[in-house]
Amino acid sequence: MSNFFIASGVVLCLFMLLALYRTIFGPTIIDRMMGANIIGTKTTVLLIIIGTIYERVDMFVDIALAYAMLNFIVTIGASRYFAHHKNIRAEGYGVLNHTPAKGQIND
Amino acid sequence: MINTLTIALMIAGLFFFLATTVGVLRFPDFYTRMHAAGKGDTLSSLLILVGLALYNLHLLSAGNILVTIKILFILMFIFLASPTATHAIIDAGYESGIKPWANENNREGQDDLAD
Amino acid sequence: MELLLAKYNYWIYALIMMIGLYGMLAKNNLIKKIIGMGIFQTGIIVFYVSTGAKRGGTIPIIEHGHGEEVHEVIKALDYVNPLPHVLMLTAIVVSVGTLGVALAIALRIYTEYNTLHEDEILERVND
Amino acid sequence: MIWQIDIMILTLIVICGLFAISVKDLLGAAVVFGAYSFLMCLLWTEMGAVDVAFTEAAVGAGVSTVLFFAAVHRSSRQVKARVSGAMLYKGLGLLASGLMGGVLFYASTDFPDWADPASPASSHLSPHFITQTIAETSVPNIVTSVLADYRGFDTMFETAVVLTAGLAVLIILRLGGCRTAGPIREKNAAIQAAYKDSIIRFVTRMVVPFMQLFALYVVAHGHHSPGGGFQGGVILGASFILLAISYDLKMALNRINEKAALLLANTGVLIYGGIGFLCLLLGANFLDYSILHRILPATDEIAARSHAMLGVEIGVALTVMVIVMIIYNNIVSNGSYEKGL
Repeated sequence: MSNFFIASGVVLCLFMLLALYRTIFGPTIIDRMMGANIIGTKTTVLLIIIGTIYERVDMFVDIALAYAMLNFIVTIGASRYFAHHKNIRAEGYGVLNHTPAKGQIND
Repeated sequence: MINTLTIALMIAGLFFFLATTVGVLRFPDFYTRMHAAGKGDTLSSLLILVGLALYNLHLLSAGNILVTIKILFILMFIFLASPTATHAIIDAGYESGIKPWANENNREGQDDLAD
Repeated sequence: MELLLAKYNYWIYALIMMIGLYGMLAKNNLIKKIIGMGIFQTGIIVFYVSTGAKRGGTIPIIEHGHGEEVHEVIKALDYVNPLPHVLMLTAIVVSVGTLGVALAIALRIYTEYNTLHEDEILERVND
Repeated sequence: MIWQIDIMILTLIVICGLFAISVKDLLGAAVVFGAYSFLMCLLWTEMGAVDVAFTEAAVGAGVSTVLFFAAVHRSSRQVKARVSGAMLYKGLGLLASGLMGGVLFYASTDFPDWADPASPASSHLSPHFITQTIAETSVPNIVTSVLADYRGFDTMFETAVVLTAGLAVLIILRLGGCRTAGPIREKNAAIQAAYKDSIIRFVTRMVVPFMQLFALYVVAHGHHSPGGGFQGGVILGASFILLAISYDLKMALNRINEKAALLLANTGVLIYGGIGFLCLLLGANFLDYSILHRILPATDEIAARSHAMLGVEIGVALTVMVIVMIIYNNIVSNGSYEKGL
């Protein structure tokens, strides 16, 4: 049974590698956020699997729960960025205008 | 018995994770990819976690039942949070003006959004 | 092959630290530099934690049922070394403090000079 | 350690690290760095360092990534190459990191083999902690007992460092004389009002109490399972950050305003130091908790150490929670406390 869990852990890591492709190469920033979210969900599951391999699941469930919570916060935070800046591309500042402090510099 | 059930549930979960990953890699635009990711991820983590929660019950004791309940808590949380996160990401994409994919005949300038 | 299995983790941590140092030195953007700093930090932390790993050791929490006494003799070889964990746990929490200060300084520079890029900042300082 | 999973995760980490510093978009780099921290947490779990993994899940993967988003939100996302001398800097960077890497690779031949049970790090002090923790402190989680008791002095100053970091952020951004600088002019307030959508708000309202309860459980149950003051405090702070993200900054500030925040932050360190001084007053060494059995009812010397550790953890949790909030609030609003993410 332990071998089965290790094998499924390795398979999950392989899937993560594939999801990492989206995180790294985009093409848009929102695809990256999606990739990170997928990696987060897979990690939550993998944490419990590792706990089962160690045969001490009771110690690992708390981490997985905290993990799921923080993953949620990160995703919400990242998506809220686009409530203020309407641009997908990195150039420009979107809807917001930043006024420089001294007023003399503008690019 | 419980072992067989666990293995079956986990293989089903891994299959849906595979489907999610293929969908995320192969679908043409952001909305379709997010569709695959949001649904597949929730379902497959649900299946795997139920499998592990069952496996945890092969020795019945108060501690193990508590752990199973905790795993079900995680499940409930994922069930709440994952669709909300999907909604937030999709909304962010929609607000920032990504056009949905259309086939070749009426495709109009969306490749230029890629950075 | 034996050498590889015994040392591969140290090499990978050295690689992570190299990535971090390169990011800190060569990147033009301040936030990229801060990300490089974070990577360097995690490289060091993983090195420390890995010195505590033991083959066949379980996590450093004594096994016991709830409300029961521990009966069997505790053997040190059964548990992973907890000391590096403690040191690195506090290091991670302090790292969020340093990250906060670094980002605050970067933001202050941005409001002052309206850029996050090193060469432009130097240019505007020298004007 | 499970070497099959270990190798996979290390590969993923190196790829993530490489791209986190080479992606040409700061928000993207922050997202990739977040994924990097997620994987780091996984690596530590797999090595058996559950408490470190818990801290990394809360701090590295959660709060740091949100702080990066906040900073990018307040500045710009652009990454420009150097106008001149880019090759020089790249060459120098490669040279320096190559040198350091070479030295480290050379030194690695002298290190003990990985996961060797007889390595010097695991053979002098730590066996005492592992074998004696139950007998001396009755705390099964060795990391907690070392953190709060055996190395309590160290942890007290770590808490003070966290407090200092929060104060430094406060001084740099809030009192830095630029409180009016860098305000954001809203071109389209209507879009923003419409965006605050009810699905996210509703789920946040459901999730936040659950989260805070869980954080309190983590603080209180840190003696028996992974967790403790640092982790619980960060999760508590993160729950307020979630409120600030999905409603707005005012909402979170109504819960704990600036004055209360500073008061709580100092109270945390004061609780820690106060317990130490109490031991001093009763005639023992600083932070020698076993003497506290004289004033704690129905405890012997061993139980007193366990109870005092809980008190210390509560102090740590208070400070860390408030400092995480202060850092986020200042960075996301550039010190003005007006508009959040």
